[in-house]
Amino acid sequence: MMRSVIHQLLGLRLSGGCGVTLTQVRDKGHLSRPRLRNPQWFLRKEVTRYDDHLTTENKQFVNELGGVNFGVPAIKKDVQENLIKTKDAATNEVTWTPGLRRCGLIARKIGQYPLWLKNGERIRTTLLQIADNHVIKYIPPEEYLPAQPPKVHNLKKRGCILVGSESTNPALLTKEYTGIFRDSGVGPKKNLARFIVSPEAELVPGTPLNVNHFGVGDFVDVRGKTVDHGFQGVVKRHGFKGMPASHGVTKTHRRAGNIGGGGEKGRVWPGTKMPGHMGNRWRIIKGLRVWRINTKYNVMWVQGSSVPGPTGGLVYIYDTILPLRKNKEAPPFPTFFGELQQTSDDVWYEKVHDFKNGSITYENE
Amino acid sequence: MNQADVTKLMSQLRIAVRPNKRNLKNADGPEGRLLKLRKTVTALVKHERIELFYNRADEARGYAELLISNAIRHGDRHKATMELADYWLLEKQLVHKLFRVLVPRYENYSVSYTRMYKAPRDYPGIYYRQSVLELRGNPYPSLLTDHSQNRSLLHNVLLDEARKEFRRQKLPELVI
Amino acid sequence: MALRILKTLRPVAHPLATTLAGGQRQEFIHTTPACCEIRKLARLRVVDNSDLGKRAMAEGRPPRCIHVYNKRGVGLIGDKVLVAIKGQMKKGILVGLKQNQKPKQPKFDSNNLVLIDDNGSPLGTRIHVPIPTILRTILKEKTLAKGADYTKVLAIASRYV
Amino acid sequence: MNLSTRVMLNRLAPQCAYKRIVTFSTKTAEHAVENQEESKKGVAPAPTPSSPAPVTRKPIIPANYRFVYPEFLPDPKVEWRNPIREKLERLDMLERRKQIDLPEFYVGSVLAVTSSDPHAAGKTSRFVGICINRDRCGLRARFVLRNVIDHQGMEVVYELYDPTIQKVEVLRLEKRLDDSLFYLRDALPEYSTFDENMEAEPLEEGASVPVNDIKVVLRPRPWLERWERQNLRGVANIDEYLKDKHRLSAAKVQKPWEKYDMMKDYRSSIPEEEQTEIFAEVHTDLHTLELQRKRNKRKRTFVKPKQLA
Repeated sequence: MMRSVIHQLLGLRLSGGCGVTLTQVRDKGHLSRPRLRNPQWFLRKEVTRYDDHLTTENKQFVNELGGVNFGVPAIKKDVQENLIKTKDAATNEVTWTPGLRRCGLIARKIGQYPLWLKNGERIRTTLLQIADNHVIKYIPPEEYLPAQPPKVHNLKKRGCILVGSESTNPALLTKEYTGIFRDSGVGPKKNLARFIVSPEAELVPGTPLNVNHFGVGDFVDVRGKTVDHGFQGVVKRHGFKGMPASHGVTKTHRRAGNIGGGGEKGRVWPGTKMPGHMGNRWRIIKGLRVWRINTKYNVMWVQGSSVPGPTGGLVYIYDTILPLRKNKEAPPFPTFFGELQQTSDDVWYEKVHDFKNGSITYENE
Repeated sequence: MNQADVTKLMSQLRIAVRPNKRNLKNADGPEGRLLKLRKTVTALVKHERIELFYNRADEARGYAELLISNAIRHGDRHKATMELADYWLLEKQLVHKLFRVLVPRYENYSVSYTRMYKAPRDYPGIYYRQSVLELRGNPYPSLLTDHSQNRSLLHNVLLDEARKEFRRQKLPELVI
Repeated sequence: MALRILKTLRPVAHPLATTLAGGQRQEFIHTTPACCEIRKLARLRVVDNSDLGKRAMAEGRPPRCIHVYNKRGVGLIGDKVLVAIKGQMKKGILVGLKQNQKPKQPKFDSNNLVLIDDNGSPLGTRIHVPIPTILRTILKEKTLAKGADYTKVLAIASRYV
Repeated sequence: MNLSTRVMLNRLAPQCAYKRIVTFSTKTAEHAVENQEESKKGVAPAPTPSSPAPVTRKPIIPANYRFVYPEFLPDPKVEWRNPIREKLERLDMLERRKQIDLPEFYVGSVLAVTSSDPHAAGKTSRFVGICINRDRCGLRARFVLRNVIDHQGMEVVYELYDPTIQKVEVLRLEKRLDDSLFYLRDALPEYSTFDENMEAEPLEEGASVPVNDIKVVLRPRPWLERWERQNLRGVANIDEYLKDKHRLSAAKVQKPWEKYDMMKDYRSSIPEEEQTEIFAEVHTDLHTLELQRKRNKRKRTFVKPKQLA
């Protein structure tokens, strides 16, 4: 919290060169702020969903009018042809180099189930469904000046792509929100996300992104909000051992115990593990391998069951930044433009056992 | 990912079911909770419209719906259903009402058997959410203003015109 | 299911036990089932035909594990343990555990032990109880790692499951 | 009951924080698939949920499908339910079932499982035993086999859809009085001793699965679990080792009201409409597999000549 206060002070971009005197924020006022609660008789504003009493034909008419623009792929009819950047029509054909950063995807974590490797080993996989992603906008590097700049390497030389997923009925959205999608040729979307990309990986608004953006066997980073556990104690939040349940221990079994040293260290160090809100924080899991891809339902199987967030939660998938697991050969750059083949057989990584093959046997060596 | 219980077969409820139950803090524990809900279900079947706190109404609604759907599925010759009805309806004449009045009423319903509204919180009184729980097809006057005549509302009139205009434009395309 | 009930050892004052054991010596009757996890003072069952083990089991004084040679302190299948048996300290290898195992690996109703001496050669000549096949790889790996030859235990096994 | 006029008539559908799960249909969610197909045909994608393509007449599902294939029903926990993940899992299960024949078996049937084992000498290992438990669902479905070999009781957990399993044979198809037979661990060894090379007992074609109402004799205490509290039906001498204090504490723990707790049953099971939908989806494949199995079985029994005494 204190860091963000300083950031805001630094972030004040005053016109002209006049220097900004940095005022040191000393006290942690935000910790001792009184928790105000309304008196019991206070009438809270009731949130009512106004039913505007449309007749059924009118309701169908409004949905039908709006329907032209939503539903997958939510692309306005007249804008579709010239928007989708087909492979050959790409003007500046850019070859991929290892340093380039590609666009990411928005996915839903729809569940987990086990797969088996060819050597009989059982692995846990998480299913991520990429629900009709479309590029909404591309902001070149010089125009991209976010209020809170994300912690990304050499941000100055990188543009930003706005991606939207899961198109919705525009009748349910506010005018301002649907305004974002007006010039992108894409119907309004439920979720939006920004991906910092290098300028060569620019994408025209309206290009659909699907699961073939990542190849099978590649490594991805998955970012999401962890499951919200609410206010938790130290035993659950930090894995403290707590104290014994008997042998004369009075009134402290799951408490934190000692929180600091003596003498000049007789204070509470910043970062001391204490009870507090657990979960609902952004976390990123790096280097998960993609074991299998299903193009019909746009689903990818990702290694492990540690993808942050509950089932049905939203996650963002990026190419991995781990040096050893980065893409060696060229991925579909800037994204996969071919036609999504609708056959329902999946693309498996060669190490994974496809259920269509026979049982696994071992040869006597 | 444990195994679903296959011994019991129930028909789908047409209401939104909360993922886990409410404990309705009760001195005698789960048995006291069920007794409290039995009284609510009995009152609901007896009076067909009751006003009470939201949590208790929502829990009782699930049980009432299941009781009626079991009564419809199995009829009154089924031993287990009779035990259920006997347990859940404290006043025994309501068991006859359940099988003679409610079952024929809801036999070929495709919607939920009960309806629940949010009543306003009384002020200045206890601030808990109030609700009205009622059986469908009850004899009382409806709680909602009827909107059958909303065709004459302004936005409906305008939308009608817009629709006709839109159809007129679309007509040549359909014809070609 | 893994009931870790503390082992209570009560000298017998119970008429039933004396008739059961039939001996006039002091008898021990255990009021808890075999432990589901091998740690210190866990009772084990010797399954080879070494005379030391046979005599210990016959007397109703099973060997007790006093140390587990792994960093965890909980014995898994194929681990070497130090046991106190008839007043002596002997080493042994766990060949069957009551602990829940991974799929396809058998779990047993008793914690079975094969007595070995220091350089890994078993005291008995035959194991009269089936042992899991995964022991073949585990003991081979241990032999390479530790240098002492544990594969002799595999040689005296009568049956693999 | 005078309803005071204070009831403001703000018409609100039953407001619940939870999405109105009216029919949790396993048809894939509209926005994922239907539209892609429709977009391919270039039709304006106005997904009218009410009139999907005319569904061919639903095949009639045998009533016992939910007992024979319990793992096809997903976990009823609402937070984990997702139609697409379940559909993909079912497709994988069907693919796997096409490779090896997973027969119909229940808790209490005697099975022989041959699985490929990298540690064994002949790279495969065969285990015969009575199935004492069957749990979990989907690709995680497991069952436990128990047998006593050389006077040593042992149990092995197998995963039904593990690709290293070569063959599963049902040597004796029968049911028992209880759902799980964990008390065999505390019973006399002869109740869980089954000979390795025991012959498969053929069951005539249309007969229903026999229920073996054997009553097992338990060993004296100490037991592994408090069997007296689980009101088991397949145990003979449970009272022999019970003292009054055990009966009192068992009585104190009983929950007679749970018999009437309908919502608890509803939340732990899959409703009938969903079950018929799920089984309608997999019925055609499972039916062909069953016919195939019957053909193989008939061929097999004919080939082996019986040695006449």
